[in-house]
Amino acid sequence: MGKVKLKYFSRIRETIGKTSELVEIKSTNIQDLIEELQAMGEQYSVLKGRDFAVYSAVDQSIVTDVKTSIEGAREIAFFPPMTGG
Amino acid sequence: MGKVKLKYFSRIRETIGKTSELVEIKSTNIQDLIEELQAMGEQYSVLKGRDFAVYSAVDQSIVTDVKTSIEGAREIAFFPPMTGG
Amino acid sequence: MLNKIIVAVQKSDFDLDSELEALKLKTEKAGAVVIFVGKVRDLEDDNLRYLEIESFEDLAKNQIKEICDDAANKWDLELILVKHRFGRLKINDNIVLVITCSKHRKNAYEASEFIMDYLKSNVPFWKKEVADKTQKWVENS
Amino acid sequence: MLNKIIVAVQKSDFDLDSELEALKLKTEKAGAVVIFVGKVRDLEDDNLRYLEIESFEDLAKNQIKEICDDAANKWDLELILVKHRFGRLKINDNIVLVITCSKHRKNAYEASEFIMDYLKSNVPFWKKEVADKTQKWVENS
Repeated sequence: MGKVKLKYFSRIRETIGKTSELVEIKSTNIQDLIEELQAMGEQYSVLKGRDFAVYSAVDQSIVTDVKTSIEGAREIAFFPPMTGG
Repeated sequence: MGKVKLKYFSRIRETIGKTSELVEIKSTNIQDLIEELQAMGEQYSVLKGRDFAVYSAVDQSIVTDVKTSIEGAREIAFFPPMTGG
Repeated sequence: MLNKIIVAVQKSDFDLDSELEALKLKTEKAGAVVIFVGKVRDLEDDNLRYLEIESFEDLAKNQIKEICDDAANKWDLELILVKHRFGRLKINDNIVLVITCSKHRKNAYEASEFIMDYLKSNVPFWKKEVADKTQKWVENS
Repeated sequence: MLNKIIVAVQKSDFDLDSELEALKLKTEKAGAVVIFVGKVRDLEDDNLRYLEIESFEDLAKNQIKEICDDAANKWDLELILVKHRFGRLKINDNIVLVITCSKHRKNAYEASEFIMDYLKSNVPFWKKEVADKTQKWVENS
């Protein structure tokens, strides 16, 4: 896969402690990526979505199916349910 | 009955040619009053509501039943359908 | 219960920002503000020169107050404001302003529509469109 | 077809009167303007110190544009404007402005509600309420 920019927002940003980071990944879909990131530390378990739903956006496109391919993606964002308006 | 102030609005005002007038009347309800006013001139036939619905307000209270009593009324207004907003 | 109902029937224009600032001071616990502005529009097939709005002022004010009371009973609102103009107005001039403010936006939307529906046919205003080729009293469709 | 969609995701406040004046120039044949203003409200059981709104700016802007396109396809509208703020806001500060303008007011009302419903849960903004005793991320109910 190669290097991907990961972005974190809201509660996920707070738990992971970063707004973004550049990471070398092997996974080809969101679900596998979340598993892969667990090796980077305890705090990444927030991405498993046990306390609240975790959404992701691949290259600025919101993804609802965690099996969606991320091959070739340059930016992947993770965030909790949106609360605009 | 005695003297009553009649008020006219919109198309009715234009047809009758006055905004208001003080008239000595005998009728005790709206329907009879409209008949009674016919003696005052051709233009009062507009109140019969043949071309459009005619509404009235007795002492600033809109009346839907033409049989409503007007005894003791001081002001009676006639107007076409309202078009506010 | 709601005790903030503001009603006016006036010749002068209204100012949205100052109305909004004023209502905010009375509605600190409400987050939703729905504002309806009715404005003079040009005609489809003629050029409007002006719109003349005639009103039975006192009765109009009372009728509007009644509908605001009804709305206040039907929906949980923090504030209702209705200002309706009369006189000669040009294209794009404001005609009517309805502001409803509530905790939950659904209430503000519904009350606003309810008030506007009522205003159209139950409050004594009459509009005459004076255009280049025609001149006619507006009829409710 | 509607070609007047204005979208902004911004820190700065907006000004209702100037937005209204600007839109009027583009909507001479439309008489109905529905404006929704979402503002920061105080808490029921605590004193809000401020609301912090975080945003994923570019994505938020694109998501809002998409919903505006949807609304433009569903309803006959003359203009849609959506401005959403982010950053630190105090009680009564404006958060979001949605303006819909149409010939028939029903369209403007329905489109406004539709856009607001969508904004609440499909656009990447997150709100944190920082109050005297508590501090928490807002959750959709």
